[in-house]
Amino acid sequence: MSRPRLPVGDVGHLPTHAFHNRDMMWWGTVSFIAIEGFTLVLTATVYVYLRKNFSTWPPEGIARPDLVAPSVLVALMLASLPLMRMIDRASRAHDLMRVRHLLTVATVVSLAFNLLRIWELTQSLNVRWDTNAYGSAQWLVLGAHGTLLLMQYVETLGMTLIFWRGPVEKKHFSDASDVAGYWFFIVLSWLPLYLLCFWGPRWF
Amino acid sequence: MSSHCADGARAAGRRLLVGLVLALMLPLPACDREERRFSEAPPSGAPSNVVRMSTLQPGPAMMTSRTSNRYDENAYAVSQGQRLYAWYNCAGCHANGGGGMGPPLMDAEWIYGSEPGQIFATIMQGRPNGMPSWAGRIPSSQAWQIVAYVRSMAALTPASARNSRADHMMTWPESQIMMEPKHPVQSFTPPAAVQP
Amino acid sequence: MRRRLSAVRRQLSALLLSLPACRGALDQSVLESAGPRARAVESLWWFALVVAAVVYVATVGALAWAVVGARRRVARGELGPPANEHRRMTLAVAGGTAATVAILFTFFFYDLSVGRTLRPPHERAHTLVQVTGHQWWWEVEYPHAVPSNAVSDANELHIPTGRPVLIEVTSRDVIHSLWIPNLGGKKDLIPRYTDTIWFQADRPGIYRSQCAEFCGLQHAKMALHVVAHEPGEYETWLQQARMPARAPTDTLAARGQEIFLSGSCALCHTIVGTPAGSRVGPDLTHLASRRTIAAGTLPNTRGNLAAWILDPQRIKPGANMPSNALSPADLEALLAYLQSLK
Amino acid sequence: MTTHAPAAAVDDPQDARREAEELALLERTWAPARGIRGWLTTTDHKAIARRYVVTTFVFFVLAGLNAVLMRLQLSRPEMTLIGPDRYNQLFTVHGTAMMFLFAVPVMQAMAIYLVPLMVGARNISFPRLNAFGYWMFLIGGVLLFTSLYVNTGPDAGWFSYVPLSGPEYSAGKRTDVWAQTVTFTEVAGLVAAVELLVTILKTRAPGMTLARIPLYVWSILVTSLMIVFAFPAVAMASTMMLAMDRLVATHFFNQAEGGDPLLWQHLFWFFGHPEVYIMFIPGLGFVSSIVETFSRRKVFGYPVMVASLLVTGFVAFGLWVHHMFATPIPQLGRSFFTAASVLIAVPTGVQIFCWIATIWSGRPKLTTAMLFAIGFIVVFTIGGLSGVMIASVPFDLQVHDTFFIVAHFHYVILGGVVFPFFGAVYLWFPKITGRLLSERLGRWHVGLFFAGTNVAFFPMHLLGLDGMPRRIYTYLPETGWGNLNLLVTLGATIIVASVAVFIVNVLVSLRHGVRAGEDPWAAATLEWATPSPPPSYNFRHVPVCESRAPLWSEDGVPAAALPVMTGLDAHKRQILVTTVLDALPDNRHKHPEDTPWPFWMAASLGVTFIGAIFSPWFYVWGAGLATLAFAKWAWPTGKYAEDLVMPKRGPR
Repeated sequence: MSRPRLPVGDVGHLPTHAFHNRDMMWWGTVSFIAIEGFTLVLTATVYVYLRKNFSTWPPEGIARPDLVAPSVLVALMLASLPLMRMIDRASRAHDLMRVRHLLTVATVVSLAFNLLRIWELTQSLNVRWDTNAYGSAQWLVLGAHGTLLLMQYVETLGMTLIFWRGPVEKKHFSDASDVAGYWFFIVLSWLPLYLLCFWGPRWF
Repeated sequence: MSSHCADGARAAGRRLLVGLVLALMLPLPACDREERRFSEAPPSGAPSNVVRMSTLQPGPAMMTSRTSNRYDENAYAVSQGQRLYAWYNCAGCHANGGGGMGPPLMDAEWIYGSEPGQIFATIMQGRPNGMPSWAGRIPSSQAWQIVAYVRSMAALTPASARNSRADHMMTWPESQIMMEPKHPVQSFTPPAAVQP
Repeated sequence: MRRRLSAVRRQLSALLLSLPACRGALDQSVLESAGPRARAVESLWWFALVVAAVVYVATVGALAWAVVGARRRVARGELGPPANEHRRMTLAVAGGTAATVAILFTFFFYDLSVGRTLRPPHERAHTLVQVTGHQWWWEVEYPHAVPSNAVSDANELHIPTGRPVLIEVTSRDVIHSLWIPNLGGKKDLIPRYTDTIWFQADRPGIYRSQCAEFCGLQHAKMALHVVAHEPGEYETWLQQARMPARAPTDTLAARGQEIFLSGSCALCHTIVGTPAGSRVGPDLTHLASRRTIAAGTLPNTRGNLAAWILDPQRIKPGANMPSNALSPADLEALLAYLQSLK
Repeated sequence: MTTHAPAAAVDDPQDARREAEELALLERTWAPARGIRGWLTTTDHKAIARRYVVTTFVFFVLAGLNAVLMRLQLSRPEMTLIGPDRYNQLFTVHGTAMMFLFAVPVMQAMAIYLVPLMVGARNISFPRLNAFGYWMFLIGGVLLFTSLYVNTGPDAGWFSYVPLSGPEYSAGKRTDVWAQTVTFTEVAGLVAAVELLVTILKTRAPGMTLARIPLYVWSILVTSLMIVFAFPAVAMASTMMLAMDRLVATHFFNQAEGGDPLLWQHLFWFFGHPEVYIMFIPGLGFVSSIVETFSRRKVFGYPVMVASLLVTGFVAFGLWVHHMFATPIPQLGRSFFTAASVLIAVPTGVQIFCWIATIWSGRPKLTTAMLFAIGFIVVFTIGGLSGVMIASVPFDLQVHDTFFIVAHFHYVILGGVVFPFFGAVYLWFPKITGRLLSERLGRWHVGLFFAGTNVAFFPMHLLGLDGMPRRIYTYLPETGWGNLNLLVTLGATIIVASVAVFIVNVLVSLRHGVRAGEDPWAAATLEWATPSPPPSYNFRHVPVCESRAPLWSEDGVPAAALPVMTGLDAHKRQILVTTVLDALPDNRHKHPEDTPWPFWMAASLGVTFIGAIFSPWFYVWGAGLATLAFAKWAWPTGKYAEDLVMPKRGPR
C-alpha cells in the first residue's frame, strides 16, 4: 500500500547554513557543553564533599596553592573573550581573511592556556594527586577542566588549519562561530572552579 | 565493483582480522594474574637456605639458586600477602614498607637477598638483630604470599599484579616520589567516626 | 477494621507460609516478627500488600474489562467510539489518578508513623553491644566499664528479651550489613564509620541473620545467630562468658593447648587466660559453647571442627583461615583442647 | 501549509520515469559502499541501528546465559557447580551487561532506527558520531565478555561499592575492566543521546510542532535529556575516581587519607536511579505506539502523557538516596526521598490509566505486539507496586539487598524494558526487514515469556521475605529456600525457551515472512510513509506533518494522501533543518559523507582505555592517536562542497 504524495511546498530556496540556534551543529555543541558543564559541577561537588572530611583545608603540612600562575591564566582567559566576540562577528560576516587570522591568534592563546594548566598542576598546587584526598580533589577539578582545555586546543587548531588550507565552505563560518561559543564556556566555567581550587584553600 | 574497491575491502578485512586476533590475545596473560588459588601446595623448589655474606667464594663459580615464586604474578596472592603482612604485624617493625625498627622494604637494598627463596628463608629462619623466625607459625603457602607482597613493594614483581595502594595512610620511598612536594607532607588523621 | 485487617493478615500469612519452602528449620523471616520493631514493619507490609493487591486487581481488571468491552463492541459492529467517550475517559483517568494519590498519601503517612516507632532508645534503659564485620565473620563485643569484664565473642549475638538492645556497628575491611529479619532493621557496617541500630526480642529464641551487603568471596557464608535469653538466663550467660578459658584438665587437652599456642593458631586467635591474644580471627575462649563454626556454616561438632581445621578452603573457599597439616595425633589433641573450651 | 495547493500528485503515471530517475539519484547519493568497507564506513542510521540492536541482543543472550548458570548453582542448597569466585564474576557481569550493554543501549539503538523516520528526517543529526558511538559500545561489550571468559570478569557487583572494589580488596584487573566498560558504554550512551536530542529538536518534519511529536519520540527526548545529566556522574566516578584510585593511587575512597566510600554511593546512585527511568521511559513510548496502532485510535490524554514523562524524568533525579537507607545519612533526608519515591508512582499510574482508556474506546486487535503491551501492564504494575512499598524506609530496611529487591527490579526491567522491546520488535520488524514476524510463533513467544517471567521472579519476593540475601552463591539446606529456588530456576528455563522461540521466529521470518509493504498495520506515524525496509535516504520527499497522527485522516482511518515538500537536492546529502518549537523549514544542512574515521577514532580510544587498565601512559599515547583519527574525521574533503568560499590548496 503506497499512498500518493501531495507536494505542498518547496524548500529549495532555503540557505545551506545558519548561525547559532538555527544551526544544527550549534545544538550539538550546546548538548556537549551541558554534559561537560555538568561533569565540572560534579567535580566541584566531589571537592566540597571531600572538604568535610578534613579539619583544615589544605590539611596540615601541605602549603596552600600558589596564586600567580592560576591568576595569570584567569586574566589571560578573560582577556581572550573579546577575541572570541571578534571571531563570532567575522564569521557571521563571512570574512575569510579575518576569521583565519583571528583563529591563528586563538590557537596560540589556547596553547598558552594548556601550558599554564600544566604549570598549575606541577608547580602551583603544591600537592600530588596521591598524597591524600585533598590532592586528589585538586587534581580532579584541574584535570577535568584541563581535558576540556586540551580538546579546545585541538578544535581551535583544526579549525585554523581548515581556514588556511581549505576547502572552506560557508558552513565552516558557523563552525568557527561555534568554536567561539565553546571558548566562552571553557572560560566562564573555569572562573568558579578557579575560586574553588585556589581561593578555597584560603577561605575554608 | 572495481578491483580497487575490492582490494580496499580485502585490506580492511585483513586489518580487521589482525586487530581482532590481537584483541583476543591481549587478555591471555590474564590467566596467571587473575587465578584465585584457595588451597594448594606452595611454589616448588627448595628455598635457598644458604645466606652468603661474602661475594668471595672458593673454587669455580657456584650457581645461585633462583627459586621462582609463581605467586609474584598472581594478583590475589599478592593482595593476600598484603593482608597477612598487616595481620602478622610485619608493619610493627617494617612499617608499610618504609621501615622502622626493621629495614625498609620498599627500596632496592636487601641485606639477605631479594630472590623469592631468600626472602622466604629470611621469614622462616629469622635473621640476627631482631627478625624472628616464623617457621612453624606461618604456613608456608602464606609465607610465599607474604614473599610476593614484600617483593611487590620493592617493585620486583610485575606491575599488573600489584595494587596501587592500600586503604591506609601513605608511605613514600624516596625513589618513588616523581615530583618533590615543595613542603613536607605530613600524615593526616580523619575524625574517627565521621557521623553518628 | 483493625481486627478485620489482622484476620486477613492471618489468613494471608497462613497461605504464604503454607507454600512449600516458606518454612525453613531456621528462624530467618520478615514475616515471623519476634520484636516490636519487626512487628511494626510486618503490619506495614500486610497493609501495603492488601492495598497493593486491591490496586493491582483493579488495574488489571480495568484492563481486561477495556479489552473485552471494546472487542464486544467491535463484534457487535459498532465502529464508532462509545457514547460520551471523552467525558467518561476523563472521569476514569482522573478518578484513577485521584485514588492513586489518596492511596499513596495514606501509605506515606502510615510509613512515617511506623518510622517514628523505630527511633533509637538512647534515653531508655538498654543493652549495648558492639558488632564489627570482618571478611567473613562477625566480631561481637559486650563492653563493660571494667575492661576485664568486657566480653569478646564471634558469630553469636546474645541478648536479653524484653528490653531494647543498642548495637554499635562498624567494619574492619569492606562494607557488610547487619540484618536480623525476625527482629527488624538493617544497618550497613562501613569501615571507619560507627553507626547504631536497635531492636528488641520479645520471646526467647535463636534468630538467624546473614550478611546483607555483598562483601566478597564468602558473602554467602557469613551468618550471625542471635540468641535471645530470658533476662536472668542472659545474666548467667554473660557471667559465664566473662570467665577466662578453662585450663586443660587432662594430658591430651594440655598437649592440644601446646599445639595451639606453638603453632599457627595463636597467630590469629585469642583464648583469654592463655598467651594467645591476636585479634585477627574470632575469639575462641568459649568456642565449645557456640552452636556453629565458620560463621554459621557448620554445626559445632567434633567432626566438623576437624574438617574445618584441616581444610577450611574446601568448606569456605577463599576464607582467610589457612589449611593446617596436622598429624592425626596432634589433631586429636587440638580437638580435645578446643572442645574443652566451654 | 494547511491548505493544499491543487498541484498534481507526484505519483501520476506519466511521472513514473522521472520518479525512477530521481530515486536512482538519491540512492547513489545516500547508499553506503558495499562489502566490508561499507560496513566500516556507513553512517546510515538504519544500518548502524540494525547492528546496534543485534549487538545488544547478543549481549542480552550472553548475560542471560550467565543468569542461567547462576540459577543452576542456586537451584539446590549447597550446590558445588560453580564456586564463589566464578559466581561473583557471573552475577557482576550479568548485572553490568544487562544495564550497560542491554537495557539502555537497546532502547537507544531502537531510537536510532526509529526516531529519524518518525520525525521524517533523511538521517540522524550527527551520523559520524552515531557510527563512533556504536564502535565504542561494541569495544566496551567485547571487553567485558572477553574478560569474563578469561577469568578476569569484574566481581564486585554491578554497583562496585568501594572499598570492596578498591585497590586493596579487589586484586588484579577485574574491577578496572568494569570501570572501563562503563567508560565505553557511557561515551556511547552520551553521544547517542546528543544525536537523538538534536534530531528531535532540529530535524522534525515541517509542521511537526511540539504538540504533534509522537509519544514515542517524546519519551526518547526525555530519556536523552536525562542521560545528559545522569551519565556524567557514573562516568566521572568510575573513570576519573575509581579507576584512578586503582591505577595511580588517588585517595577519593581511602578514608585513611580523607576519602570517603559513601561518596561513591552518592555518585553511583545519582546516576543509578535515573538509569531505571532511562531504561523504561522508552518502553513507555513503545507501549504508546503499540496501543495507538492496534487500538486504532490516538492515545487518550496526550498532554497528560507528555507531562507525565517530563515529571517522571525530573523527579527521577530526586530518588537516589533510597538506595542508601541503611547507611549513615540524616533521618530528615530519608523522609524527603520516601516522599519523592512514592510520588513518582503517580505519573506512571496516569499513563497506565490513559492506555486502558485508549483501549477501551478503541477497536483493539490482539496482535503479538499488543499482547506484549498488555503483558507490560500486567507485569510492570507488580514491579511498580513493590517499588512503592520499598520507598518506605522501615520496609526497605527489611528487604534491602534481599531477593525481594531482586524480584522487584526484575519485574520493573522485564516489565518495563523487555516486554515493550519485544512488542516493538513485532510492531516494527516489517518496517526494518520488509517482512512480518510469524504471529503463531509470536503467541508462543509472548505466552512462554509471560509465564517464565512470573514463575522465575514472583517466588523471589517470598525468598526475600524469608531472609534470603542477594548475591549469595549458595545457601544451607536448613534455610528451607531450596524448593522456591528450584521453581525460580524452572522459570528461568521457560524464559530461555521463549527467547529461543523468538530467535527462531526472527530467523525464519527473515527468509519466509509475509511481505509487509509500506504500511502493513495502517499505522499513524511517518515511518510508515516510506517503503519497507526504507531506502538509504528514508523519504523521497520531506513529509509534512499536519496532525499528531499524520497518516490518519481520523482515528484509525488511513489518510488518502501524504503532503510533502520538495526541493532537497538529490545530488547532495542534504537534510532539512526546522525550527525547534514550530518545526518551520529553516535551512538545508549539508550532511557528511561516509567515512571510516569514526571507526578508527573508536579503535584508538579502545586502545587508550583498555591500555589504561594497565598503565596511565596509555592516556597520553591514546590521546595522540585519537587526535589524529579525529583530525581525519573532521577534515573537509571538498566533496559536494556547498557555497565554496575557498577551494582546497594544492600541494605547495
